[in-house]
Amino acid sequence: MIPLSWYMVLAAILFSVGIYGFLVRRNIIIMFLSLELMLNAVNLNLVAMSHYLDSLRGHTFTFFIITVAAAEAAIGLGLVIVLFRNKKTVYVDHINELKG
Amino acid sequence: MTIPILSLLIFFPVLGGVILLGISKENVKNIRVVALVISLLEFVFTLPLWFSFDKTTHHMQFVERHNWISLFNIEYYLGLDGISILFVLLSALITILCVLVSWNSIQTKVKEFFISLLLLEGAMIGVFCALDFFLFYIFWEAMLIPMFLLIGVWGGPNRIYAATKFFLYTLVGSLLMLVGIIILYMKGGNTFDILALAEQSYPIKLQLMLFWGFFAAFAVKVPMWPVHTWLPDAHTEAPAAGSVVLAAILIKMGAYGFLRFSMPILPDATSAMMIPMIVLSLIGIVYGGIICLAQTDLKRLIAYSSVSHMGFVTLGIFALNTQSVEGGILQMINHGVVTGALFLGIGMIYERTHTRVISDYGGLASRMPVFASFFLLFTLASVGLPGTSGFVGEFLILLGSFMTRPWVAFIAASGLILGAWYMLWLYQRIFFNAVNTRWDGIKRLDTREIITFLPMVILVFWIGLFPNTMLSYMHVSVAHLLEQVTGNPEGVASGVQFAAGHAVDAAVHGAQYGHKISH
Amino acid sequence: MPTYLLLIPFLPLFSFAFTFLFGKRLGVRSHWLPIVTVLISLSCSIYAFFQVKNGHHVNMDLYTWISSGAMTVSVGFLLDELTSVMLIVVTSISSLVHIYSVGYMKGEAGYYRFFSYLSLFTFSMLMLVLGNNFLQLFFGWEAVGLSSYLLIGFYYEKVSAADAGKKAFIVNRIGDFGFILGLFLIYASFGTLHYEPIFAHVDQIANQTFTMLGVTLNLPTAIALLLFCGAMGKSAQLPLHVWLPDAMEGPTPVSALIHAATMVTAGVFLVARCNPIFELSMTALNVITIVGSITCLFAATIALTQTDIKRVVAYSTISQLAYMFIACGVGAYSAGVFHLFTHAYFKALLFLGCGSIILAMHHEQDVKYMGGLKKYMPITYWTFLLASLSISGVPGFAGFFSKDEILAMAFVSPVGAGKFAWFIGTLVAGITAFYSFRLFFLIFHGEFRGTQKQKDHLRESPKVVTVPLMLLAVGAVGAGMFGIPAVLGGNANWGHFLEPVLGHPQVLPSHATEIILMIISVCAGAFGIFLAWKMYLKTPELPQKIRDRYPKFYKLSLNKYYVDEIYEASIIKSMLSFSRYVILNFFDIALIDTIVNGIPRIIGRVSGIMRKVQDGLVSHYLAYMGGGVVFILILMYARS
Amino acid sequence: MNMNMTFTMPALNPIMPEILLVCMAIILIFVDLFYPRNRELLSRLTLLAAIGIIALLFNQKPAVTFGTMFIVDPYAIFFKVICLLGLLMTALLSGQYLKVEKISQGEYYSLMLFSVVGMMIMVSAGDLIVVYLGLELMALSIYCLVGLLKNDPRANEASLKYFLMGGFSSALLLFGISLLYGMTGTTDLAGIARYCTEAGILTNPALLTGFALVLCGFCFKVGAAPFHFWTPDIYQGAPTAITSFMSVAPKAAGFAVLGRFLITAFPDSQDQWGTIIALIALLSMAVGNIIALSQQNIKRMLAYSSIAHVGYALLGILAGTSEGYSATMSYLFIYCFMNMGAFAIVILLCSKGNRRESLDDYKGLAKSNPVAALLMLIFMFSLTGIPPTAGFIGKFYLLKVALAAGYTWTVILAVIFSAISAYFYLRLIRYMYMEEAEEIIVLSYSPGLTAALTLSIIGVVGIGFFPASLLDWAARSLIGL
Amino acid sequence: MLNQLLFFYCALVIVSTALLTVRFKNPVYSILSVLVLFFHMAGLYLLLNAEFLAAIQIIVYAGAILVLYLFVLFLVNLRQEIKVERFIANHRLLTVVSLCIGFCLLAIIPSFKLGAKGNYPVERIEQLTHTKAMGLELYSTFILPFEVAGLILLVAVIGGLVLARNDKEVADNDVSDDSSTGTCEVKK
Repeated sequence: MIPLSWYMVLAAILFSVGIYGFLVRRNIIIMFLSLELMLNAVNLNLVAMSHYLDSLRGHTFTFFIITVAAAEAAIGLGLVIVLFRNKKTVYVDHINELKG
Repeated sequence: MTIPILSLLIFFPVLGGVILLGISKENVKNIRVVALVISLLEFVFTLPLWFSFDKTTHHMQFVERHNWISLFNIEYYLGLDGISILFVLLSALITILCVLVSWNSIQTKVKEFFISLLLLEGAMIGVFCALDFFLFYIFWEAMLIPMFLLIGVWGGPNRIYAATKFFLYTLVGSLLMLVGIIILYMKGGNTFDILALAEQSYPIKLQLMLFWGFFAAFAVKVPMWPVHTWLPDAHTEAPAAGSVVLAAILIKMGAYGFLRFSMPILPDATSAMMIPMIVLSLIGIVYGGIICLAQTDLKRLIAYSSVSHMGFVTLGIFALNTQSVEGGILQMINHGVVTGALFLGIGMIYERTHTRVISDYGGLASRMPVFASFFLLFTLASVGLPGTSGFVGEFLILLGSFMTRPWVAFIAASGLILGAWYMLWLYQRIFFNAVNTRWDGIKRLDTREIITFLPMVILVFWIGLFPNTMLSYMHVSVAHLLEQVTGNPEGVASGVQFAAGHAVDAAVHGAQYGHKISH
Repeated sequence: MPTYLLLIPFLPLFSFAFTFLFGKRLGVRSHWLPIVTVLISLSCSIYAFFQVKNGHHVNMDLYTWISSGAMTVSVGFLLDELTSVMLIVVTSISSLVHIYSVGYMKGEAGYYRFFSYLSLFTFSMLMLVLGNNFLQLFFGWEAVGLSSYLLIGFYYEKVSAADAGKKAFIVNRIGDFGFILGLFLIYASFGTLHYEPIFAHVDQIANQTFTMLGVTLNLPTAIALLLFCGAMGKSAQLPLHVWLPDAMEGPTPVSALIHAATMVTAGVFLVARCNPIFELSMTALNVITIVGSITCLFAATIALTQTDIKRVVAYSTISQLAYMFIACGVGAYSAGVFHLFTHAYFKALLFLGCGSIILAMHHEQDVKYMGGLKKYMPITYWTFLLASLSISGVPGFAGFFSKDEILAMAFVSPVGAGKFAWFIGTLVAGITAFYSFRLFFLIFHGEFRGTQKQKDHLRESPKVVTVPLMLLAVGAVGAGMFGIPAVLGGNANWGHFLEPVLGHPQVLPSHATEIILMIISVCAGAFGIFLAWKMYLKTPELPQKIRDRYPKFYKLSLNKYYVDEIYEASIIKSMLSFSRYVILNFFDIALIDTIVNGIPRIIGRVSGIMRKVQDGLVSHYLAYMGGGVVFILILMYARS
Repeated sequence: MNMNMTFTMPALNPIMPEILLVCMAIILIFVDLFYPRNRELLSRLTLLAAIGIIALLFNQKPAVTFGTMFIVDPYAIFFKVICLLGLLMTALLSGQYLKVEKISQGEYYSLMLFSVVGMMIMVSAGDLIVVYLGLELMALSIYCLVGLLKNDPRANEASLKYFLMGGFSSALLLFGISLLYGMTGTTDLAGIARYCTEAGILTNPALLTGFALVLCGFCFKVGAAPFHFWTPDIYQGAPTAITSFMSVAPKAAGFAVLGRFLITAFPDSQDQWGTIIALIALLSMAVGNIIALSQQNIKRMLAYSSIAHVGYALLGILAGTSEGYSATMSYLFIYCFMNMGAFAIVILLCSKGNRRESLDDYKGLAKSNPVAALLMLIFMFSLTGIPPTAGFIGKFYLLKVALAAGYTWTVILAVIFSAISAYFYLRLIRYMYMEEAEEIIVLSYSPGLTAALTLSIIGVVGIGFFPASLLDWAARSLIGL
Repeated sequence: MLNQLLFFYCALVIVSTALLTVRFKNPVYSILSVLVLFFHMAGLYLLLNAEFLAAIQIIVYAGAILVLYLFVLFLVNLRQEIKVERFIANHRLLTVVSLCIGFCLLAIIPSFKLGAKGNYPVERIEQLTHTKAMGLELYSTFILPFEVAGLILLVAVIGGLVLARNDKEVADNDVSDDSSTGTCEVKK
């Protein structure tokens, strides 16, 4: 039988990889992908836990998270398109007009 | 009290401000007249205080008390005792003179000017009347706003720096005090009632902490050395009226704060901090006196002289015996009158010459003899010539501090020499010596200006010759205060150590001698 | 309460107020009120004198001035022997000077101002002598200081005059510093400032001590010396004498009234008034005697070489005042007061004489340009001669009696410094005679050394000037009559009259010693006069020879021992630079204000740095946030 | 077995305001479709909705529905009122602003309504899932609102930055929730508290980590340091009306959730999070006040000041006492008025083609427009916390509770920081009153703007003089908890 | 045993693909590797017998969201992406930060204790089938979140519309038309 901790370790690693990508990549789309990685890590945690907790809460929560992820993707990508229209770029380090 | 006279005094000027708001800013004449009328009326309203005040009790009088913020049981709680009453009267009087002196000197934003002046008056009177610590703080801070504008909008070339310096300096102090107030509120049984707070006793560590908290606010206002540097700038840049209010009332509030809050509420800390406070005051006296010798700017010189004189005041307050404390209070009034008058005078000549540099003057005595005589009178009063108001206060303070610690008087008395030096030197450089031909055509005093001076002249002689008319208001309250602080209405025991406890048995009933002779 | 007593001070006060306020309109008529009022005061004073003589003393309070806790001081009057004498001196000389000024100040700008100030001075001086407590004494003390400040600086557009006035006030303040501390000590020991109870209990503070900052002092000595500081300031004793010569910048009548006859003697009056306290401290008495003696010699030697006539007289005043202090020091208070009395007249006479000469010379004061005025102004000549004889202690003149009494008392007194004082006194008697007659001869005899223009205008002064001279001459000659010592067949009324106040000197000289001492001092005087005659009439080139012989001494004396220069350099200059460079530039600007303005500046810097963190780069923001997360997590573990 | 349970209809009364608001939002979209020309109507309807809902809220009974997921208590109502006030004022301001900025999307108002719905759901959420969803609803709508000025690269940048950081923070939040869920087996706030105390795992590192991550998520939402980085950029870039909205409503909601999370879920571990909150608060004050000193753009300056004010508001939270929360609540209420007022002036100044967002544009305002200058003066002094303005009352209450909780040094530092803050508020006043105007600005007061200004000045001064009723209300709102 | 092997396989793939995703130069590759990752994630869900979620994972995530990404990626065609630097400047520092966070998250796992058991043991789920169980829960206990999720999607639709549509290009669209009228209204 697989202990819960394995799942949690996996989730933690996945989450930090996501953070890593989110921090270091300059392509916004890739950053979004990293964000999805993080969310997936969370989902994994939740599902695994609720499995071991004999409850469905985690599952349902995962379900909602996926929904929200979809919504976020829609809006985020919309923003990216607008950005591209304005500046012809999708690089995060090109948008530093506001600072100080 | 059938009519709430104190509320009337506080809010009538505010109302006046509102009335002024109504007048169109074009007809400046009316604005001035209305402002004058309002300030005069205000002064008239204060007169009942003077006459119907009961000198035989230390209890608060003309009390008004209503719930305000029941959640913290903050009250709208006003009242006067022998210590505060004189300041209320003085504030009302000074405001009239400020209106008069600003008559022509203020030409821009006249309406706003008089509005801020009246608001300031309301706040000042509020400070002296408030018996609820929270209420006091409200007035104390509210005062900053109009004063900040007075300096910053109508001030001299460097006004913005001065105004900001003044504001921040004071704000830092008062915020620290606020912390102290809140702590006191919680330790003192969730009340802001000053009298109730004074009833309890607090552990000495707490008292010391609070003492320094209050000190931050009051010492800055006084201003005590070394937190005095805002005063010269503020005075120098402020318009005449601003300087007058500043010198006459605002900086008194610091000392008043010590009397009203630090001493009765934190008696042990006060006694423990007596010597440090005295030392600071001494430094202030000497330092202020010496630094005046190096001043080249009229207003700066007077400002530094205020540092020195207020050093006397704080010295008197913290010497903690009857003579010194009463002297301190009287000296506050006197300094308000005299320095206020000096600033009035400076305002008047500045209006004519537009220079504050002392060396630009000279020989004015032959050009404006009347003015010269007035100014001489106030100079002498600030030097502390017997017969003028300046003497009585300083004498009592020195006597009192001598009784507390003889060496203190030795150092402080040197302030008298310095005072004579820089004031007479200043007078000589302005009014004596060869005439500076620039001022040949200088305008003499007109009636309005002479009228502006007269009340001050009267006060100078009145306080100088019949100080008892003022002192008699304080006796009971001061005795009560000292009893709260030292447990003895006479204040701390005499520090003059004779081989045999006292020099002569006459000393014990020496007082009776005085009385026997005088009746 | 006796009205006449109130009239004495308050009439001059009224005339001051009235003349000061309305004098401008009165113009040349503005001298009437002051003169009338001062004359009334004079008559009242004479009346008061006789009241006292008939034993009616007065000690009454007008009203309570200051009352705070146990401290109560009232404005009140004390009329006793000492007061009555002082009243006479003050009012009589004041009235003469008033009248004299009508002539002297004619056509001056601020004529009314002058007379109002004179009245103010008269009022203050009378308050000083009349007060029945120390605080009122102090009031008068400062008030006379004020009036002298105003009158010295009367020609305020002259920088030197304005300076002199200021100097006088400040130097006096230095004295008052001690005085007021003395008052505090008195209050601390007696619990009151009124004369009566103090002198009633004074014996109880004998060899009392009090401790300050661990130093234990003898109480009477401390009080006495502190009070004496005040006296030194007022009466221009070393080292606070510097203001008096400069005070000559004022109009001459002022010099006569304030800086010769009355105000400067206030110090002597103070010591005399407090004699019970001084009596308790041998130290104090010795100090007074020594200070007196030194000043006496010091001033006299300066007077030798001065050429400004008023300055010569001024220095002679200082040395004469020193005589009075010697008297007080050796416990012969009545002698001191006696000398005060006589000196008032002959010194006032000298000054007014100078004034009359200065009038004639059109405000030329340097003796170098005078000479041979005898034939132009006879009255001035004769009166001046009488005054000079009197000051030189020529037998029969007022100065003779008072001075010799002092010397005799000094010789026999138990005070240690007595003998020394006697020696100096006798020496100075000679010097005094010398410089007085030097002045006299230089002015009136020999050839006129001024310009032709001055010569044409030389003439005797008007009546209004000369009449007071003559009246004063009477005083200068006859004032001695009140105190002819027993040895010369007198009955020493003076001493007996003042005994209730000033007590009786412990030791009286035997007649023999007194005679001998007299002869010695007279010889000294005579020798002085002879020397003056020899040097300035007989062989006028002699002084130049001496000058060349002893240039150092000459310079020293001519430059007044450089005292002013020393003060200037050591105190004033250093104080001013201390104030500018140390206090203002270093402490106030460089230290405190740098901190005050520095804190905001530093915060501003920090802000500038911190805003760099907000560099607009999302990834960096995220990194910081991540850092924050880590930080918080670590904190959490720390607290778990 | 549990079929019958399945189809029991939960009580809808408690959630009625939210439902109505959603309906209104949808109505707005249709109105926008069918009456495209009628822009006024939209704002009117929004106002109507806001006022109506506020009225509705005031006579709502405390209740719990959807299991324990939706809680209506005075606490929630108080915060909902703040959010709706924010909505109300923004709606008032928007009329003029949209004209000037040529924002024509009809979705503007409906998105605002949706975000408010999200806030209201957050505020009364009793379950972390609902909290998360409400938060996302709010956040997504605001992302769109910020990016509404599509042709303005700055707005676009702002929205994108907000989106990225928001996504990051909610990821953290979710991970934290997952941990909490794993440790306690539930996401119900009350349940968490119950289990923690039963199992005695209050100091378990894993639990604390989860807690900390959730805390970070919320701190991001309220914009407390070190999660404040979005604030200045977004405030500056976003349309000013939205900025004003964001500076009040979402903050309030965030605080509501934070408060509920701490009170309901972790009441017993105050000594764990007290210090941390204190540090966060101090850091926020420091960052906000100090950086604001060197700002030249008013919106940016107000952004930093808002960070600082979050710091102050946190002083009430760290006490962990109900009095503390009521202090924070009343402060947020007051803050709504003074900040809205300030932004109203900013909007008032901005004109076609020239937004006048630089401080220099305020020079000599007192001469050309004394009224506007006076109002700004009062708002600035209120933000500084000078009596007799409302700002002082709020600050005083916060300091008091923090001291009562024994955080003396925190309070002293807070006081010093607020003294520093005086400097940049004063600077604006100096510009308005003591400098000479570079250009004479002619202002046009639209009725909506006038109303907003009147409302906020009444709030600032009125509460300044008569704070009693507000404070009592805030105190009463906590009796439920 | 088999489960464990399966887990290890999935875990391995997930981690490696995740790393690849964030390292790939070409975003298209990244997306594809994420696709792989999602599939294996679904596999894990199956291991945890959450078949419904597994399905959703594949349908929604892989099917919908990733495709959306791809579309956008091609919309903003970036040839130069291949050439330019992938990582923002000084990314090493940021790496450290992420490592720290990862460490923190891993460090606490040992002290993790499982919470209170719920009322859905595995066998009950199997008996109900996961889908039905989820359905029951969603429509009873989680009805409110469910509704809110709906709202979120609605907002997403509106927001996407608002953001994505280009006012200038489609002039005859009534929205843009009203926007233009809006502007002209402003003008007059």
